Amino acid sequence: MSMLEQLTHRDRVFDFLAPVASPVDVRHGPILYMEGVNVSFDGFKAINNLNLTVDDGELRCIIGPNGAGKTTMMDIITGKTRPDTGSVWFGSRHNLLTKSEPDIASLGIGRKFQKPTVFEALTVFENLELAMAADKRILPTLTAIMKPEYRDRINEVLETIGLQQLRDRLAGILSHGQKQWLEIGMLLMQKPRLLLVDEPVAGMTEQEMERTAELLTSLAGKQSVVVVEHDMGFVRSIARHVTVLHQGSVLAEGTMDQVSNDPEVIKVYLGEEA
Amino acid sequence: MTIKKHVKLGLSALALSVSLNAMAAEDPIKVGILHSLSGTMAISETVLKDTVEMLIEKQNAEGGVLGRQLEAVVVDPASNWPLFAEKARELLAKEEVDVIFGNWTSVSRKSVLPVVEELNGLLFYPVQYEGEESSENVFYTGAAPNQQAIPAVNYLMNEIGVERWVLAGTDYVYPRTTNKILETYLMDMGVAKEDIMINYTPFGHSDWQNIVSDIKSFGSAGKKTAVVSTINGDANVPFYRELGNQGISASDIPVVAFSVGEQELSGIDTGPLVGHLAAWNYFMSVDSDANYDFIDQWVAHTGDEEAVTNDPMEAHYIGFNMYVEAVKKAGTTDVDAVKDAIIGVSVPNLTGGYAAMMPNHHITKPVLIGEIQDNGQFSVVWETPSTVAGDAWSDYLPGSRDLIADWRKPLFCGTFNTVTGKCGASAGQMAAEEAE
Amino acid sequence: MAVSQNWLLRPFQERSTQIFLGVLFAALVVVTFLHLFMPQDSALHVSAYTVTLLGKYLCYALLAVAVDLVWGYLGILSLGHGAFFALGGYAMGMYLMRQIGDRGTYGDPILPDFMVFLNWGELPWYWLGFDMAWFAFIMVLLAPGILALVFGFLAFRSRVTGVYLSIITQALTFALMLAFFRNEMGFGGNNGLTDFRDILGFNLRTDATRLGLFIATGIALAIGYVICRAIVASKLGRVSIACRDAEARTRFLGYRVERVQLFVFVVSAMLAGVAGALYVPQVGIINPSEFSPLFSIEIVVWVALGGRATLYGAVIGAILVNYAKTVFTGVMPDAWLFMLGGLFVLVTVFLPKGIAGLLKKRQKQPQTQEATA
Amino acid sequence: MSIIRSLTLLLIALVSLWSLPASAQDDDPGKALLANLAEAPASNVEEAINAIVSSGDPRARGWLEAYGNNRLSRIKDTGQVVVVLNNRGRDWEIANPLTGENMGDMSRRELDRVAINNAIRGQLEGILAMLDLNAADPHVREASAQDMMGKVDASLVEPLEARLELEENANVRNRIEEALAIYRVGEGDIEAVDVLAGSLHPRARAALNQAVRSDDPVLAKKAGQALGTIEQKLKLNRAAETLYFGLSLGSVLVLAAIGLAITFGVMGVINMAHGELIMLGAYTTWGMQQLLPGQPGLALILSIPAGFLVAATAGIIIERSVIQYLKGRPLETLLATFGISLILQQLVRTVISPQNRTVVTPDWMSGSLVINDALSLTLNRMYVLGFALVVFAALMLIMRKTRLGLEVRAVTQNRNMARSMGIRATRVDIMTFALGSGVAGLAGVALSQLTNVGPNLGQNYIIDSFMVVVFGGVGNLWGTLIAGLSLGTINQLLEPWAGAVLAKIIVLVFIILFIQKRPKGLFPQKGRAAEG
Repeated sequence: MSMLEQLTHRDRVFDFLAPVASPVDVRHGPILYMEGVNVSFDGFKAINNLNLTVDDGELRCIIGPNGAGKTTMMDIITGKTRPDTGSVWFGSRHNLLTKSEPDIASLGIGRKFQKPTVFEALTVFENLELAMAADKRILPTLTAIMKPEYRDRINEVLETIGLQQLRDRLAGILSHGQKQWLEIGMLLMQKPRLLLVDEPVAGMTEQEMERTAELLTSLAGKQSVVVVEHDMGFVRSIARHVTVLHQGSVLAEGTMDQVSNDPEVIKVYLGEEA
Repeated sequence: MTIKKHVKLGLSALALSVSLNAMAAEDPIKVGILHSLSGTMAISETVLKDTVEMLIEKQNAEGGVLGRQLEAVVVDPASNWPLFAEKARELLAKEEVDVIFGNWTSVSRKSVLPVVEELNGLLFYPVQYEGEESSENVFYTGAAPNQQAIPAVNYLMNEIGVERWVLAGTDYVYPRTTNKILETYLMDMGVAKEDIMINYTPFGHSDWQNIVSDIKSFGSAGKKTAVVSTINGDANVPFYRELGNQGISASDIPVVAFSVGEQELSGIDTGPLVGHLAAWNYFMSVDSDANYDFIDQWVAHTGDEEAVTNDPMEAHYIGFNMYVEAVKKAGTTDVDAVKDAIIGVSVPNLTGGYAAMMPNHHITKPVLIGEIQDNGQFSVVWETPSTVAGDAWSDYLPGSRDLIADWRKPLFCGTFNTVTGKCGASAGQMAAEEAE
Repeated sequence: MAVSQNWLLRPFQERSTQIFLGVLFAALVVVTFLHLFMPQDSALHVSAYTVTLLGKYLCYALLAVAVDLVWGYLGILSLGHGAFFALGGYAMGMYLMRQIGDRGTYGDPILPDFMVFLNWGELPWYWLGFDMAWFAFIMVLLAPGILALVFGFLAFRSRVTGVYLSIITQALTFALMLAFFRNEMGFGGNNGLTDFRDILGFNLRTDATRLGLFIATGIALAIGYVICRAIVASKLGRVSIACRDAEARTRFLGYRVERVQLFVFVVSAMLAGVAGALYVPQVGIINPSEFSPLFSIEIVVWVALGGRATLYGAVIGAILVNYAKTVFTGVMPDAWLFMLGGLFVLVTVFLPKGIAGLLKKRQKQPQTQEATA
Repeated sequence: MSIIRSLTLLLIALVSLWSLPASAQDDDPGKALLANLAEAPASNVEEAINAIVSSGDPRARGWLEAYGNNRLSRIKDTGQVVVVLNNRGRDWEIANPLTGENMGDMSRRELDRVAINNAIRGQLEGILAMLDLNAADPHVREASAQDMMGKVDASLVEPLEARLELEENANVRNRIEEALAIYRVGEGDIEAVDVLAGSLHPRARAALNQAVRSDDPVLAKKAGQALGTIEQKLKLNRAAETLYFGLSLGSVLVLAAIGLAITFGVMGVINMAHGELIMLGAYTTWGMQQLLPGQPGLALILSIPAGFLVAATAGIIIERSVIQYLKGRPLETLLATFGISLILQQLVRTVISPQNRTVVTPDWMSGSLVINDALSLTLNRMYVLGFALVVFAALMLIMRKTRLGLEVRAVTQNRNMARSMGIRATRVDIMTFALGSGVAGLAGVALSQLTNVGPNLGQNYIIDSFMVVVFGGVGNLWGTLIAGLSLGTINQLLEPWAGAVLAKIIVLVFIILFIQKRPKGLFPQKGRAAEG
């Protein structure tokens, strides 16, 4: 059925006609475009007619109470969850709904999970090596060798995330904050066009938070960054543009000041706390 | 072991006058027992191990053989077929046993066969089997199809007037071959093809509802119907239960089984089965003094008043005594000498007659048909007027019709083709050539 | 440490592999020497019986290595590897059956004995070609390989993982066991294939052939070990571990997890097939009980005992358990299942990393000191 | 056994009642009659039986019954004919058939059984049935008339017709008429075909089938038509029967799997020793029957709590000694419990016996519920089906309505959270595992009525159990129920045309493919927790 729908949609390019790893085309607008997206689990509407656009090079913060659908939204973008209806486009060329997770990742969307997920049985260095942008098919991976330029690149990132000392230790022994950093480092290795960062500062100290804020803002411009965060202080320190999600759809959008004065938003947040 | 051998060498060098027998008295005769004590076959085979141990004990109490004591070497092939071959090799090559009593399933025998032939051992195989085999090194003390299946069918046909046949079996080689033989035999006797129903089930089949219901409707076609069952071991209990529950009594559709003995019945409530049949060469209920003595001995050995005996136990009893006689006759435990000596040896069986070893390494047996009783025993309702000699190669299979086995010189062949007058290159023949 | 650029040569630079290969080849040489040159009644003589027994252990060891590759490094607990082992065995068995030629009981030049007496008119199509050694040897790899490919493709594509995967691998081998038990299948039913004579023109019933097979198995184990090591030491090996520990994360890094799984699974199945093919001529029989789910579980237990995700641990586990089995079934046949069962329980509870874990713990201490220094 | 035994006892009671003039034994005509029977060569047995029947001796029935049950023996030395009361073991308890006096034990060696075979037994049954036709209870009469079907011969026609005249009960009349008609169709009577036209009794069908082959074209045609209508009815019955078979097999699968659905599905323990827990339940039934000889029914009922307790205790021991140390390592529980299963099997082999044990089916569970002549539902399976449903309902109740159920669900969903709320997770683990194991024990009690009770019992069900749980969806009891029943039904539907082996293979392949389609089974657990 859905096949048929796809074929009859005039505004879609057939998948097989689209160049496989074509660069993201942002000449005609945003880098991420979501429209009319709906998802429900067992009758519970997790995402309800969500519309969202993110511009190229933008740093966007997404906030919202628990159960607002933030993580589900990321799942949709990265291909983990398929929406019931709606469309999700990466640039103007790639329909994300037809692609698998690895495809989406190779298109240039990187994701950091809410719970830091690193490969604990591998060393810090190896974690970054696996994340590195490279030919990720089977045989090339099997015969891959560690070229000096790769090593340099990994070392560079190690320095950025401050884990040079621990490069040969197993990721499993890292502290929570260090894991967060490692995961951000893995994102950097991927050289994505769009970074999806889910609660990057949970469990970080004040200092670490500052550095994270610094890093994320420095990335913006070259890459687009979407940050989901609970910590209002942190959001305030980095945000230029904020979207508030509530019950699966956008409640408000604007600068931090605009949003925090929005009566609806106040109601939702205060109502939550009351 | 090596030290023993050195001592042996030294002794024989020193005292040439000492007779071989006296010297050998130092060493017991080693009897290998190759029966599964664990795994699925343990249920049947454990008692056979105990039987051989009992026979050895008794023989030793009577002074052993040739003045030498017998010693059991027990190994556990764990119902694992490759392990059977390995253990056989262990017995022959490492333990250097003089004879092996063992195996139950056909596949285990097939697995062991090349080893026994290669290492020139002696194997006594105590279970009824499909025939189509005769090895220089194996003695088949269980029934061949012509000692069980065919007389049973004759009984049903002539005494009960059965005209319609269900051949039900577990899907492995013994039922397949037996049913093939029976099918040919029945058709030779003028039974129409549509009056024969053949059904195979997997090992341990436990849900018989459909099949029993099929048998029931097959049996309502107006002709006297009987089931010839080659259903193996474990699957029998649920099969008989289902028969009983679906109300099929022995007077409606009798079932004659070739693999159900006292041992199997001891796991079944036989109340509803009274009158169903089994064909064997021995029943525990046989009225003979040899049998009563054997049962007394067995009860004493196991310490279990309820212990039952069965046909393969009798086969070991016969096989063991034949071996003892053959060793006495040959005056040595040397394998080739015993092989030569054993042909023609005749020992009492437990049914009041004698069993003789034929040149094809099968023995003569009476065929008994028994009805199941409510006490888990069979009562004999019919028996062959005289003993029947086991036929290694069936007359009812196309490939083997012309084959005979005769391990006496000069023929000395397990697959002699009476039409071409040549000896097929069987395994035993090859081994013999190599040995020479 | 200069890491070799060639992925296949990399293992030879690892100390563990060097030790493993050293020990293995030393064992091969010693056994061969003791078998050939020691007099029969010397205490040091290794009999043909022992050689075959050792050959069997080595087959099991290779099988265990194959299982460890998928379980240890990929996190796929296959309870159906016995199926691949048995398929390899059957491919070899079919070749050996055809080699019997007209020396069978019925003297039929083409049909194996069991077909003759069950009245098969002609050779079924899937038996064609097995009279040629090269074809049979290719099938040893292809038969399990294709099964693994099809099964793995379906399973990994639909992301069947964890316990579910384990259970359906069990269903696979169980279904195959039932199928091969059927006499209509044309694989000899319960009796399987047996009574083999020659392999590549060598008489299987001579000690020289046995020794040859033992050495061949040792070499196959060495090659299999090196292949597995090479995969594990490559970037693909690290991706496998990544799949094992965090499948979703690996996907978001752009790796096609299902293809990684499929590749490793197929390699492992082929290795299992080779192990089966070498096993059959040494034990002299192949029968559907090799498909039994219990056997497959037992393989996993060897690996667990030896130590998961080490490869050499799998070898140690396989040899140890089977040696114990040989000893106990001889020494105390009534009690050996208690020993075996008790061993499994004790190892899983008290030695979660297996024997290899014990070895490693010893090594680790100096290493960590180095690292901190 | 018990039927026969009670019959024998009854017989002895009757015998002693009737044989008042016991003093004059030597002149007792019974003695000669019995001796005649015992010594008759095979060809004269019938005559000897007839002599007994026509003697009009009130003890005749008892003698014939004893004879039919293989209980008549001759003392070798004296030639005296005796009734064997207990024929187990080497010494048999015997009694005097003339006086009913117990003569104590006698060695088997001294006794010679009076031979009987199926042919004679068939005749005896006919004679006994004939005697029963005069019984007061119409059910007995009906049963005996039914026994007569197909056994009527020329000599019985007249007495039967006479009986028919007297008979008032319609059911009994119908039966007698059918029995007579079967005989008459055999004799070529065309009218009699009409009587049989509606009958579903296999003997009636057998008679018609024979008539179809008869030389008389009219008879053959009519019989053919009658058969046609019967076949139509049979088809329907056959379908109902297959459905019943399917549900019955399904209920066995459900019973075997439901305990696993708890230990594996809810707790995540891959319990390979599950089959052995079932086995323990079955052995408990056997043990109970040994403790209460002669009362298999009571023993069976007592086995239900006992089997539960034994298996649950074993479960607790397993949980405490092994599984608690393997928290969060589900695949390793597989290995450890596999070891436990080996130990338990060998334990039973060593302690009890490697042989199967006899578990007696109580009278009220044997036989079948007769819907009509073509459709009868076997009672033991019906009880098992009902038992499975009851166990399932009880489990649902425990999981849904009790505090334990709530705690179990809480602990499985979020262990730490549950702990912090004051639930003692360790205790819940023990209880859950004990519950799952206990239910396995219950399955064993039920299975003891269907299959072998032996050391391998568990192995035969473990794989099927896992398939059912996985097919239904791990952690979902309803899923297990639906999966078990549907797999059973599919299997039985396939069996008639695919054969037993192929049907099983097809079901397995079906499960494999189904799991590809729905990787989490029929009823997957949804939501975030399930992703874990």
